Amino acid sequence: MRISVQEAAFDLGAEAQAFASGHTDMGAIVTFTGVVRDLLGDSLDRMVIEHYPGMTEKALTKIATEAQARWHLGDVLVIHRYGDLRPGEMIMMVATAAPHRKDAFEAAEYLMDYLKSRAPFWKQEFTADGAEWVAAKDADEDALDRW
Amino acid sequence: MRISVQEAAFDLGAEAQAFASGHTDMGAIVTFTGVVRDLLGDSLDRMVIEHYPGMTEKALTKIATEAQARWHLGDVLVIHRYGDLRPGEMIMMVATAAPHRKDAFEAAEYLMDYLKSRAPFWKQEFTADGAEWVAAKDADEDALDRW
Amino acid sequence: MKLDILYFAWVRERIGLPKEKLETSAVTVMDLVEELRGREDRYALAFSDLAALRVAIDQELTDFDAALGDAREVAFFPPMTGG
Amino acid sequence: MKLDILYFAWVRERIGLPKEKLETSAVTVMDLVEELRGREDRYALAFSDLAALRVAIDQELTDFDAALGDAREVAFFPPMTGG
Repeated sequence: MRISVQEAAFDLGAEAQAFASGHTDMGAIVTFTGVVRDLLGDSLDRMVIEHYPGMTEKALTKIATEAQARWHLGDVLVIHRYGDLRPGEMIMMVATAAPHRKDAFEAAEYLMDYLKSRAPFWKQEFTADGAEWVAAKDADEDALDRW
Repeated sequence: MRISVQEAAFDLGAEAQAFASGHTDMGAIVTFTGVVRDLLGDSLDRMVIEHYPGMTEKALTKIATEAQARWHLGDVLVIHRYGDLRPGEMIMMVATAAPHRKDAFEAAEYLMDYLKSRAPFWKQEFTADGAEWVAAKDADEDALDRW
Repeated sequence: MKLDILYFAWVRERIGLPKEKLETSAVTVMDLVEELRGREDRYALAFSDLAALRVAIDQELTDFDAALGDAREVAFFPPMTGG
Repeated sequence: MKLDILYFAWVRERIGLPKEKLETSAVTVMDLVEELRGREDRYALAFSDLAALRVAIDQELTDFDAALGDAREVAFFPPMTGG
């Protein structure tokens, strides 16, 4: 398991390749990548992600550990950025390796669902109109009922 | 949409990075990669994948088109190899880009479920004991009932 | 009607060739299967259990009771194992 | 009991600081909230709607009726928006 909370950008290609190459005994590799949407005509200038140093790493480790307990997984990777991000930049990624695809998919969805509303990150969007904290979605809270 | 049926190896890192970089207006990118399992002590020497040139491309295009009709997707990528593969080599990958993670995940799972039993590929495993065609799994056929 | 008949995976191995041309008056896939079964033991063996076989007409999956219509290519193969 | 109190996101902005030390005899999180509410308007405002807030004791999510026990760090913040 690798958990990285970092300000620096990450290289999806290099991370995905390294993760997969490290688990050739696993038949299925799933990755999820979250991107700051770069919409034509959108006024989003930048996104700032705040987090709770110390608790963030603990919360992510707990979520990943729970995923490993629930599914038959070879490994889990979670990378989440904080600080300033521009539209089009990657915010975070998770990767799961499993002998079978169902486990790899479900564990990745589980990680994402919990990461959305149980890891202490807060997004703020800066537009021409000023700054606004992104509101948590009921759908994200409801998504946890699945597990 | 890009569909590639190829004998050559592909570079997961480069493909994932290129796919994500091409869709910065999408918030969610999911990839699935299938690997020839390289198990310690396993006698698998190599896997040979046979396919039906012409029909393969049509079947994959049909599956990807159906995914795009069912979910709100920005794009779909499917790469599937044929020919000789060694343990640890990547067999195939799919990638989906969507505004929301649920669409990206579900579409990727749909692609995989259909690709398993509706695209004309046949795997043969070579071990010290000889060659054996991989049998289709009932679970893979049953997986289609979900959709 | 002149057809290309294609065989894949163990069907190809049992019959011993990947492709052949056939002049036939078969109306359905099943008629064609019966005709092939009657040819030689290796065909009878390959087509002994249809539940273990799949068929495509002109590169589209179909059923054994499908009409051949103006088909140009019929393929027989085991259940697919992609992914 | 001496506590580090942490605020994040708009809670931090409303209160005007990210962290403060507090000497308190509060038994539960709710006691602590009442004590903070009584301090100044900016605290009363930040804590006006507890349904919009989350709390962690020593970096573990908990409820407002939780006992502080021998907590060293209590954090208040809005619902999380990671991913």
